[in-house]
Amino acid sequence: MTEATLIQAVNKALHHAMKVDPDVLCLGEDIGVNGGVFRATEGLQKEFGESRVLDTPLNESGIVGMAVGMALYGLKPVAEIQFLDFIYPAFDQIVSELTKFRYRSGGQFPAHVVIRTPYGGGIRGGLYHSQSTEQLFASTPGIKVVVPSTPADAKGLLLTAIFDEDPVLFMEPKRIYRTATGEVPEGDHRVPFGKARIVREGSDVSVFAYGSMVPTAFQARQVLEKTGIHAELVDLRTLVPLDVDAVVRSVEKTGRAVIVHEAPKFCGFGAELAAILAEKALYSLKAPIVRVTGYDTPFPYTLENLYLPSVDRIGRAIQRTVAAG
Amino acid sequence: MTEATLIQAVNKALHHAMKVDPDVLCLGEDIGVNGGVFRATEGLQKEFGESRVLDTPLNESGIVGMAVGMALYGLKPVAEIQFLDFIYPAFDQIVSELTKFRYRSGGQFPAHVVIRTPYGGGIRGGLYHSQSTEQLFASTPGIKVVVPSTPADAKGLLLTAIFDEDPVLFMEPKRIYRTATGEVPEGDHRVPFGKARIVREGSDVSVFAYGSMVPTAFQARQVLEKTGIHAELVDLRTLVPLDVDAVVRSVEKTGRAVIVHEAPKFCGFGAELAAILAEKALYSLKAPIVRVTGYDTPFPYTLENLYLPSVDRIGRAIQRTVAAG
Amino acid sequence: MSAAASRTTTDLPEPSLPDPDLLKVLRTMALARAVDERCMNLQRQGRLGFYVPLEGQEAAQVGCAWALQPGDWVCPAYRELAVALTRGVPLRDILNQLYGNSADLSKGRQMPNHYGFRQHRFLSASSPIGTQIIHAVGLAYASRYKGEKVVAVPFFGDGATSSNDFHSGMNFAGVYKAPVVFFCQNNQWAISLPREKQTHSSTLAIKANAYGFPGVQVDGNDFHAVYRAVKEARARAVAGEGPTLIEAVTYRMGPHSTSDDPRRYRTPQELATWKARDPIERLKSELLARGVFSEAQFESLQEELRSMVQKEVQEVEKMGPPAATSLFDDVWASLSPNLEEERKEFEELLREGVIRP
Amino acid sequence: MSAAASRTTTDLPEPSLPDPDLLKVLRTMALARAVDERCMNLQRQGRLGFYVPLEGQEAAQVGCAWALQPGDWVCPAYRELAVALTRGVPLRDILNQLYGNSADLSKGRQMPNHYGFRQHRFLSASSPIGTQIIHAVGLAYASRYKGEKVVAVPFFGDGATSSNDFHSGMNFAGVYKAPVVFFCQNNQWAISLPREKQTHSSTLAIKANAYGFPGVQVDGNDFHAVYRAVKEARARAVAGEGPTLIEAVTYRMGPHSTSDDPRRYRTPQELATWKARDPIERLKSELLARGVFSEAQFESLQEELRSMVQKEVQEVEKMGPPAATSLFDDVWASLSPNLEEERKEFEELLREGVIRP
Ligand SMILES: Cc1ncc(C[n+]2csc(CCOP(=O)(O)OP(=O)(O)O)c2C)c(N)n1
Ligand SMILES: Cc1ncc(C[n+]2csc(CCOP(=O)(O)OP(=O)(O)O)c2C)c(N)n1
Ligand SMILES: [Mg+2]
Ligand SMILES: [Mg+2]
Repeated sequence: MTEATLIQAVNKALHHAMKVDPDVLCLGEDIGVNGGVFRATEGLQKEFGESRVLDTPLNESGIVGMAVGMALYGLKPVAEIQFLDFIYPAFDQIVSELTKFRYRSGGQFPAHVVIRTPYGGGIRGGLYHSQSTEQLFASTPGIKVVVPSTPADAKGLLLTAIFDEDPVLFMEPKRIYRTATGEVPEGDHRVPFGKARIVREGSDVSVFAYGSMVPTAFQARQVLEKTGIHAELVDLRTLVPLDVDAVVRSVEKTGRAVIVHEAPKFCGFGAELAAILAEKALYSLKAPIVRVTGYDTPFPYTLENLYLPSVDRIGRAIQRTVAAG
Repeated sequence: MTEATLIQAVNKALHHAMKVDPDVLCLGEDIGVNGGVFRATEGLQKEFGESRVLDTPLNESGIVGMAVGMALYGLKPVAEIQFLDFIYPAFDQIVSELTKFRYRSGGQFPAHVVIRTPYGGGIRGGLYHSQSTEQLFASTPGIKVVVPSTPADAKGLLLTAIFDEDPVLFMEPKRIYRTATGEVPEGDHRVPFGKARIVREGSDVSVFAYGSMVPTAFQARQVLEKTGIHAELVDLRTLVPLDVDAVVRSVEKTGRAVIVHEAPKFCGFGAELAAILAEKALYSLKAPIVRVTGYDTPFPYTLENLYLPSVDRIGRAIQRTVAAG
Repeated sequence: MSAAASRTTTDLPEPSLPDPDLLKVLRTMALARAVDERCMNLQRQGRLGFYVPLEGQEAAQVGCAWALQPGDWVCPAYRELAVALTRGVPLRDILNQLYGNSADLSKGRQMPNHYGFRQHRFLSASSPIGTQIIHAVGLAYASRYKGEKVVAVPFFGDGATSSNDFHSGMNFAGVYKAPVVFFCQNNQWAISLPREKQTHSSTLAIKANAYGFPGVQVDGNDFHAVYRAVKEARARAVAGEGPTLIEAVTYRMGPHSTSDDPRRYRTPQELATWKARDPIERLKSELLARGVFSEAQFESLQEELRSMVQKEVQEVEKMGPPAATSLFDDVWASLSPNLEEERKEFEELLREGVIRP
Repeated sequence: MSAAASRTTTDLPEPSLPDPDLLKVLRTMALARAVDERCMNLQRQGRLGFYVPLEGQEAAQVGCAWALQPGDWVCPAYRELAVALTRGVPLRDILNQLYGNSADLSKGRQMPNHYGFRQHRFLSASSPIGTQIIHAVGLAYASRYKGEKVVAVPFFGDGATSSNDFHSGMNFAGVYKAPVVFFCQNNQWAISLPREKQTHSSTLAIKANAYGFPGVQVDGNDFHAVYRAVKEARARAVAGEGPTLIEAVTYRMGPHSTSDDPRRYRTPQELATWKARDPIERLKSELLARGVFSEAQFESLQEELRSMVQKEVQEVEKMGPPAATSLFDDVWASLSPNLEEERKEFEELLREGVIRP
């Protein structure tokens, strides 16, 4: 165990995977000499060489497409997309190729690629360095969607991703890259997919969050605890596969649900959570399901703090939900 | 009024718009001499010339990007994407450019483009000629998403789209291109956005559908009517803007909801409808909200009839929902 | 003296292969033609859902595939029937895919012609144009990384040169000196768009300039020319000298697919011009001229192939569709909890007769 | 005789413009430099969130923009400060955008440097690389369609030549003979990736071959060379002769942005080599050599510009942020019912103090 930040944990996972398995390669823009614009790949090229840590030309379709080719061979490529906002040139390769190769070939050609990418707001990155668009990927069958919120999970989930057999989108909450710190197990630490983490138990309301919204929702929960509201905070960890049991069980217990994410509300991931509850836990629900999310607009620059779900905004929603029924 | 098929109605709308407004241009693959692979643009190049009906090279990013440029100038381009399945190379131009130009420029540079594209299954098109991925667009602020289900709506909604000021994705249900027939008003027929159509009133359950699922759901409804179940069938017509009032009002009346779409269930558009109801009509709900959708897999070829929501499958879901509570 | 009259053996092309091999080449081309003809008919009779013919492109495809080694990777588009045959893919496997039946290696998941054969390093085709081009770069890179001396060959059309992944594939291959042979069949049309409206470049081969490696234009209806060009490009690639773009100039004699009507956009004259350059006729007359075999032998070969195809089709048509629940396989390496639930519900619907296979 | 010793007026470049104009050119370049220096400092002091410097690229940018007409469309990336200044965009408007304040024409929606000025036909920049290249083709096509004799000019870097939209933009422009001047500033780096790892082509200009129109490489630190090349390309374009690709070879003297540390990936030697080719020094010494003005005059010009920038910054820093509810504007032409509801809730949160601007 050593103390590390979330970004250091990512680096540790990559380092470990490359060390134990020569079939693990990294590719992406500025990941080599520069170590990645956030330094996630710091030191890797020096240690493992240019043939295993590839600085690529500026083309995301190329990055993912080449990774697909490597994976079809049988390698385990880890592609970095510099910001989630820049993944769209690769969208065709992801939704038409990566997620469909195994299916369309009747299982003959699995393509296991991990795509790592920083996402989310709170760093004054404006329209194109702040977006959360997990719903685009979670709604596409064939790719797992993983969002860690702690350093230990970042390492454990990334190692699980790299040694999984399916494509994985690994979304890194850049806003807490350096503020989230904690103990990280050494070596081959794995955190299984599809198991949510109950951050704190509670009896009055279930709060569902993931990634950088977990610490924010946690603060809101802690503030309310003092007022006698006991919220159960659930960190989903993996959106696909989703721990449906944990979600349903929690609401069966509390009877209320508040869903938090940075992405816009309309058709966001929170909609699926609400739909699952409206199907599987309807009779447990005492109050309307509330979503605290980014607004249904593009991401702003100057006013980003007004846009993002804040401790106060989440707190108010929890209070109201508990008061509602 | 003349009788027409849905595809003919599309053609009529394009023809009318081009005739009354020289700023309307069409561009896309095989839309000129060939009149489009489904013949939606039949005759247009002959009548309006090559400078207004452009056969483009094989690049969807180019098609949409060029249309954006034309729109920034002030023209009203109508881009055709041959199949929705081939829109992904243009995804970056849509989600990063088209939908964000007005916002990011503080209103200085609106870009009004209509993207027409056939979508959906039922034509034995397999994995890449059958998909329904409306959720990808509906979850992106800045683009309206329109799905007609009748010839009159196809014409009326397309004309509204072309003379609207915002970007529009116009999804054409190719499965019923030629089977949906009906009276189509002549001339400048417009159908407003954001107004759902109550296909049939009913008191026992609300069925929400759009596009090619409307006739299927209608059949299911009709069959059940004979058994004494009165389902209210709501054709959403436009997913963005969504007629939230109509959705909520219907469920307040019936107390039950069945949502139908071809797209996979997980994070599909149905999730948003369920979430809206779980927030705004929770206390009216007598039974869990049920979604009848494509399965959470890629679209198959041989087995497509087992994959797509059928009259029987929808009927069973309605029955069960009514029986449930 | 007319050209025809002057024809002597010395005017014949320098054969690229010994005659017994050329006979095999011709047989493969004729087999592809026989399958093509049969399938076009089956589709018209409503027995096959859809078909993409390759008529006219046999020399390009067989010429290229003949120059490859078993370890090389083929990254096809949807028109590469003759490539699959040259690779030794059993006709039965191909037909099973066309029918999407229970024996289809791809489990009936894709439209006809979108086959894939792992055993032959023949990738599973997708419809989106151009995407396989960059996969080839990844495969080539990976193979070299693992010490294999092989190449990857993306097959694509003139239309595909406009695609995004043509650009990224060519550029990445240039940068990494990846052992790739980019094989473009310029068949003059991308559905209804003629080559000259697809791009304003003088040739397609010249596009290699933009990426810093050689581009070669060859007569795609001349088996020897194609074979030699690919062989040379392959040798360069495995020697570490980098990729090559080959433009094989040929012609799509049939419609784009059975859904297409080319009379809407091209002239009978154009068709006639290219008919006169038929690649099978060309190799055949060369072999006839050299006396390697006779017209009668060729006719009986055709007969043999046609009846073989006929028999195979009969066998294949006996197969039923894939099992209903196979719908849920291969989305993931193993069934997800989510799909497990959906599958359970599906099985219930099957039992109830709500869903009928 | 050394090169330096041989320098006489006859060795000076043939001026592309009369001296009074060249003085204005130099002034614009110096102004851009002054803004650049000031903004880098403001960012270090924490007064500005982020900044993208253009130091070293002034001749390329001013040279290109000087050759354009007011009706021409500029489709910038994020580094085109000197282009905006040449177009006559008021410095105040630029600074307002950098600060994202209430006077920002873009309403504080974007990171610094991503400005847009409708009045100057200067498109609103986005971060995704290369996307503006194809917009230029649409603008050029539309302008010609409406009978305007103008061109559209996408500005982009060496890195952007790898993007999908470079490929589609170049290809579409070639096919439609669109009046576009593709202006690539090859500043040798794409963040940490050097030009030679971006693409294996010998030059970037040669990429025009792939699309059937001319590509020209010019010394991007030589104002005259750039100005002449763009002027000629513009003339060709409006005469209906089609597009041109211009590669201006220059250098990014500063970091990629204030978030970048170039010492991680490039050498001081390289920097020194290019420092010696400073485009402002170059034009200045030419004008000094011709006796058009004196070193002292240049120094007082710099003084004047710096204090002007200083004053403007002071004014701009007085402005507050945009109104909180402006968050909801401009998503749609008019507020959607959905956003109306969200805005109402937002206003309630503002009133309750849950959200604090
Ligand atoms: C991304 C994408 N856009 C459009 C299509 C529709 N489409 C199918 S084939 C084709 C033309 C392809 O032409 P070419 O690359 O020359 O290959 P050919 O069919 O001539 O062999 C088009 C436009 C597609 N399959 N994928
Ligand atoms: C699609 C996309 N991918 C990645 C990035 C991150 N990024 C920003 S600038 C840049 C390098 C651009 O290099 P170049 O085109 O040469 O322009 P320069 O910055 O040198 O002016 C990269 C990779 C981006 N903005 N957009
Ligand atoms: Mg072709
Ligand atoms: Mg650069």
